[in-house]
Amino acid sequence: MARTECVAMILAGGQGSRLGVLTDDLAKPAVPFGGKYRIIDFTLSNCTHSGITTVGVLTQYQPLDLNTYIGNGGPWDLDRNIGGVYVLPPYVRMKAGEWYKGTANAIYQNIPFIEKFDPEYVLVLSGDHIYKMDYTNMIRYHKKTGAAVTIAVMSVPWEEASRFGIMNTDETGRITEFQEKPAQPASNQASMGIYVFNWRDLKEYLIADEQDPSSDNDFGKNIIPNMLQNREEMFAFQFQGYWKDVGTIQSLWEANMDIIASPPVFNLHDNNWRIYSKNPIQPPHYVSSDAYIVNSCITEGCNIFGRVEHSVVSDGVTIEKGAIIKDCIIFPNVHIGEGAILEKTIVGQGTTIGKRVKSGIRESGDNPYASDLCSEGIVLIKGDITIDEDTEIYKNSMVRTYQRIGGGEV
Amino acid sequence: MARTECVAMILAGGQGSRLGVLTDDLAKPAVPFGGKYRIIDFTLSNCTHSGITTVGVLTQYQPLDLNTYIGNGGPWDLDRNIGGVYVLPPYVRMKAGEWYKGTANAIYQNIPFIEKFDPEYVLVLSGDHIYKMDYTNMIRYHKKTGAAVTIAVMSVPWEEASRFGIMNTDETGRITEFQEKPAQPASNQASMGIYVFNWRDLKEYLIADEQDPSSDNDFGKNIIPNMLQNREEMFAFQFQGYWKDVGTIQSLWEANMDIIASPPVFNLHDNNWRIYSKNPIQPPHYVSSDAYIVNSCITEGCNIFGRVEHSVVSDGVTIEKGAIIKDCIIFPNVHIGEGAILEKTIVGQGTTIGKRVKSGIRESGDNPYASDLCSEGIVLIKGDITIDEDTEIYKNSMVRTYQRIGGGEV
Amino acid sequence: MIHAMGLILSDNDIHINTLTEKRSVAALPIAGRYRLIDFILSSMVNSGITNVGVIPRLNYSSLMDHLGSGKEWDLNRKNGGLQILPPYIGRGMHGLGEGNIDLVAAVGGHIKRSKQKHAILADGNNVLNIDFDDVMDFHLSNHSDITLVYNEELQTDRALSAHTILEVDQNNRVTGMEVRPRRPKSKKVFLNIMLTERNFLQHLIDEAVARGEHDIARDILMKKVSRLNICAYDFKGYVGCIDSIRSYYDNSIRILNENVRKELFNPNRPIYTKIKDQVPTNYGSYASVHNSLIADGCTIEGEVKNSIIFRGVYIGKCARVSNCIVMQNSVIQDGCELDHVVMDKEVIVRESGRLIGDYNYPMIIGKGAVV
Amino acid sequence: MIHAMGLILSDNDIHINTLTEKRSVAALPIAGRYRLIDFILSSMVNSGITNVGVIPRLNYSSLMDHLGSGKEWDLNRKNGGLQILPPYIGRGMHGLGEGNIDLVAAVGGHIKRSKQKHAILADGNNVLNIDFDDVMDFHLSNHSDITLVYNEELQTDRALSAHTILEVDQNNRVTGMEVRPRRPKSKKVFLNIMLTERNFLQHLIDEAVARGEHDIARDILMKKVSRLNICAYDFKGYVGCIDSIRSYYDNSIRILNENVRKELFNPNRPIYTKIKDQVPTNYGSYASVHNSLIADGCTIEGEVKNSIIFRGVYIGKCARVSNCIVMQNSVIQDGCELDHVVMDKEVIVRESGRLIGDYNYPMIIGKGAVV
Repeated sequence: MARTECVAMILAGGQGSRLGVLTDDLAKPAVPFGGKYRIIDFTLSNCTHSGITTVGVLTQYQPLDLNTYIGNGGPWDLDRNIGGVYVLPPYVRMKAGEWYKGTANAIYQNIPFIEKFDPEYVLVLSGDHIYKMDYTNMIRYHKKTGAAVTIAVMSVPWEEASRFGIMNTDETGRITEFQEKPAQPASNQASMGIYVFNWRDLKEYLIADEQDPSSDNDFGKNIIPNMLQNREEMFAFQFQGYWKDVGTIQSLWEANMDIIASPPVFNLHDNNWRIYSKNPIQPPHYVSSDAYIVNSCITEGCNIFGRVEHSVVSDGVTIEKGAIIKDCIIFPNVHIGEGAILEKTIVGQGTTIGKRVKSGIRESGDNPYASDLCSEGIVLIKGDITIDEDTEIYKNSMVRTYQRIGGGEV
Repeated sequence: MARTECVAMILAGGQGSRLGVLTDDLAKPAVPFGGKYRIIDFTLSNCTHSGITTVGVLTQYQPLDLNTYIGNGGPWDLDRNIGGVYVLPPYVRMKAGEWYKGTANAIYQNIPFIEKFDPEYVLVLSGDHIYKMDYTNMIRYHKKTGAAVTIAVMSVPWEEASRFGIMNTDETGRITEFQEKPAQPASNQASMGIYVFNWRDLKEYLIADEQDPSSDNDFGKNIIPNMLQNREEMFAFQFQGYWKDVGTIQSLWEANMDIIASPPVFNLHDNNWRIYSKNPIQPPHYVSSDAYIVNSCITEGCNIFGRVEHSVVSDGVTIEKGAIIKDCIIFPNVHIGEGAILEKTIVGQGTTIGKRVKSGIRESGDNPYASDLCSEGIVLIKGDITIDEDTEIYKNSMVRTYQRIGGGEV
Repeated sequence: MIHAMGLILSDNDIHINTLTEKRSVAALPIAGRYRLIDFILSSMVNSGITNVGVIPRLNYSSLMDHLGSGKEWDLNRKNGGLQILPPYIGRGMHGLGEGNIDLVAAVGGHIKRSKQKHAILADGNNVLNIDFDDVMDFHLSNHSDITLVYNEELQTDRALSAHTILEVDQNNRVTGMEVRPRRPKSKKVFLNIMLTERNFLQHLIDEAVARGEHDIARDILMKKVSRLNICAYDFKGYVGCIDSIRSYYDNSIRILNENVRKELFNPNRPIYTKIKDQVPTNYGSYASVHNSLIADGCTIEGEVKNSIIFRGVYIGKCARVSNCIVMQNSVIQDGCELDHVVMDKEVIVRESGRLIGDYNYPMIIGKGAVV
Repeated sequence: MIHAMGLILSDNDIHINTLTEKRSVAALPIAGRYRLIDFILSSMVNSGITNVGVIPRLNYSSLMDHLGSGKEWDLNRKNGGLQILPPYIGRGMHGLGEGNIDLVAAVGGHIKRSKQKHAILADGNNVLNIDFDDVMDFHLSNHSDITLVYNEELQTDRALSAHTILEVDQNNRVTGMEVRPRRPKSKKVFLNIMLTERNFLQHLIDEAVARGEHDIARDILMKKVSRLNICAYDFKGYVGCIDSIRSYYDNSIRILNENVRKELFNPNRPIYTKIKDQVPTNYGSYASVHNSLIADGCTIEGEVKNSIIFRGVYIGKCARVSNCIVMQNSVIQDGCELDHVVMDKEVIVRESGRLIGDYNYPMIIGKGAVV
């Protein structure tokens, strides 16, 4: 059997608590995005298009959901005779189980998995980024420079640079310094959390790091600084294009809006780089004579009788007559009743919004659903609940369980 | 999506320590059997042929190996759009991980997995049994009797009955009593560890059992007795045919010999009930002009120059000129040197047997490899080691790591 | 879950203008993202059938491309699964035969090797969602030798006299059968879907071949009506029979009706089709869509009314598309006006182009045309 | 890992007795468990090619059955993967064409839609295990327009003058080329394997079609020798060319040679084939097997010598099989004597039957015969 040149390991994140109720029952990478995708579809599709067919997905929480979503890997063309895609939760070893202590520890715990494929390179990726990238270019660059590790970087606005891990490089692209969230950034080249390692080198560093009790076992905090200190050859690979970390409600909302901007900030209409997903088995969407839809994306299985403006509508959604949604993200199988008016609202999978419900329109000092996680007016409503008719939900709310709180007749 | 009528859960066993060095690096269900199979192939193939396409494999140890062996389930035709086969190790939940405390607890921990498929029935199976069985007959019987649980039983010789869980039934097949390894068995109907449960009933018993701190969380010791006590409808389903638990070295050896007996005690040449496996990608085996092969089975990729009598030879094995093997089981990719003589020896995967090695021929009071696990003259040699030329290994040995112990020139 | 094999005849002698020039009828695109064969094939799969043979006659490369390995129908199986059974073409040109008996006879080996007790033989040109479990229950409880499926409200272009009409007594037994009768004695139209035991099907075909016969309805069923217990199952659901450009157009537009859509797209019995990984459809600032079915992957900048828009279509600014069927990847550039047009795949209508057909004479634009 | 599409012509004009009456040459069973096409197809897959089109001409149902969805070659892919590209047969009988140019031209759309920079076009009738990475390196470093693969020790039945012979200068450039020359100027036999850029291949084919030409070697390559940089890659590995019953028999038996086997079945470049889930072969108490290749699923009770035994064959007690090729699922009952016999699939030789051919005239028994 031919050896596998490069294995990809996707760090599919911790509990994702900054996404609030969206990750109550769901691993972050499985959160819906862009009408018919899950967040992880982007990274998986990038792997497939880059010819990387052995992929491990490292996740702490709810591995079961992710396992059944990913299934045999077929939707991403990752149902392979050799390799394919594996969900790798931390499993019980000798006496007790261990959380993945940090990103580096997650890879460390899966050294036996990687060794099975005897790769030359390991591509370390993050499961909560939205972007399209051909990793082959980066791997080619890595081979050319002969580096121990190559780190993808992109230019960020100077004023935001202090929120990122910043790479300082010499004129050849060699990394000379790494600053994690620097107050005074020396450059605006931010690490995207995408690494190509020589597996042999990485393995050594992982083993050493594991033996250091003071380590956070994290790539950004430990592995990369240690390699820098040991003067390993480290290069930055310049990425140009759209890239977004969707770890917060705000950024998730923004990224969804980016695909319906005109012209789109992030264009998914690209036949050469399709984003694969487990497609819903639904007929085309129906748009009634009364409907009005502009600046939005709508997908299969929807029935639109109302008004949709600048919104992302997922599969199987019904929007009844007279309902208006604006700047919203509607997850799959939501039902929005007649006359409901929603603005800047994210509605979780399977939720029913009663008739004449209002959401995200007014502010209130006395908001029972107020949440620090929701700002900029965004409302987040959990999946699989019912919001009764005539309820009003104020801006900056997160509705986990709904209890009638006055405001209208049933 | 149509619901799944029946989900199969395969209890793939604990560490299998009675199989000695065979399970040092391998989960028991992944141990080779019959030349080109792994033990679990039999249960998985039974599921496929019975039309059961949603299968969970519950394993404590080495889930990774099993995971990569099972892959996308394709070899067993279990690469399904809905369902398919999943390896389910105990995973870390809130703060810490938990072993599967017992067979019942293993299913308990995976209630969310089963619920995803909303089944009517759950078929509980064991992953270390060698047999061919059409579960549809058993499920049909279960439906007909309207039982809460149906347990497959078979007649065993009376003298062995006290080694089994014995079911006593009335004339209609209703189970009236269950004795775990009774000293004075009242019948010779032994439980095969194959259960069909109504999922709703089983779930209740699992939840109740979990809350009982004194329980062993075991089907045989707890769930079944509890159900009997509550006077649930429980029926025995009579199985006729070959069935063998291969949990010990002795029984593993016997079961292998059963397939090469003449006429075979267990016939694998059955086009209507093929045993599926991940087939090796190897050419047909070559038999040289000097070779002699009788009463044996040989498979792809072998090169036979020596003498093979009454043995099972797995794929990719080379047996050099003048070597003699008799009553042996040779695992994949073993190389047996010129003039070596092996009797009743099980040779682990990838091991090299030097020239003129003798094994299993003589007894010795002073046997450095003597092992309680090996009786009846059987020798077990671990995989991926090298036995030097001219070594002699005595009967009833288990060789874990080989160190030269005199007995010939290099 | 029934234990039967399925056989789909993908190519009966129906020609639908240029739309079937290079594809079999069963491969005709319909309802925005499907091919005709998806309906009968999904019906079989949803009834638990795992062995389906598709018998093409000519021009089946688009059918092969559509069906692929059968993955989307979960029919990429080790035993059975989906198999395309091309006619045997020798170094001369035998094997295409003259009728459906010849086509079924040519796959006799496949039928013989199959293991299911029953066989369902069906044409591939009906839009319907039928539960074969019910048909099987009917077949067994009537101790039927052969069960024929009929419908009394067939949505078709052709007159009753163009079909095979059944006479059925109160015990569901077929008492008479006429192929293309001058004066139809009932409205019970045989849908060319039949269920029988597999061995018996093979026996009937063998016998007919030996007698040099060609047509199943005329040469087998009609002759056996009095000698066998042939029963008729009344399928009461929606059936659109595609047998002309008229019925293709009408049955397409009918899917805009909510009740028809609910019957065909029952979530418990989904219609599967080839997955194309299209993005959701984008609506621009001036989009205006009314009473239309829109598949994924489209960009809608203009107006669409009473139309079916397939995957990947582009409709430009100020374009007006009414009463049209626009197939996959066609491009309607800015300012075009289209009315009553059926447009095959990958057509381009250039800026401000006008194509106006009539309900009685929809305009057909062939695949890949640039207008 | 190379970035090229593969095209395999599965049906050149070679007829091998009754063995290819109902199957294309590429579907010929060989070496105990393979079909001829497995060698070139696996070679492509092992070089990282993920888009392979197989172009059949006639009788490709056994080829379709063998290749299935391409799963065994890991070619059941979303983009590209394995595709069988049947000739377009219109409602007349066009499309079969006259030569390989016509066949390749018929799949022009497929070539156009493919995305790889290069294309490898190969016949399907050679037994070999070739690393296309090396061919690509050669192609690039020679700045070749077209690279032809040749071999100087071709294992073939036919004389050199039956092949296409290349003249090659010291810079690897093809300076002359003759199709079936009376007096071959070299022993460099073109293996009908060529590599070029995909767009250029299509250009060459389009041009040839426009001129009404049919044969790639004669009408394209020979004419371009002086005008293009056509280079020749010397493949030094073993090549068995199957072009007659003689070469079929000889190249089969040659696989008993350890060196040939090692070259063909390199574990780093495995030859894939359809998986049949056969059990290991069982040897009985009186089995006696010498210098033979035995596939899985057999039961050997008798004697076998210098033979190739395919999957699922039964050899009865006291039967003696020498110098034979016995294909899948054949049954040699007790006491039979067979010498120099080539037996197609599913043959039954009844008890004590005797079939004795000669090395110079091996006896051929057709598929399914009962002797």
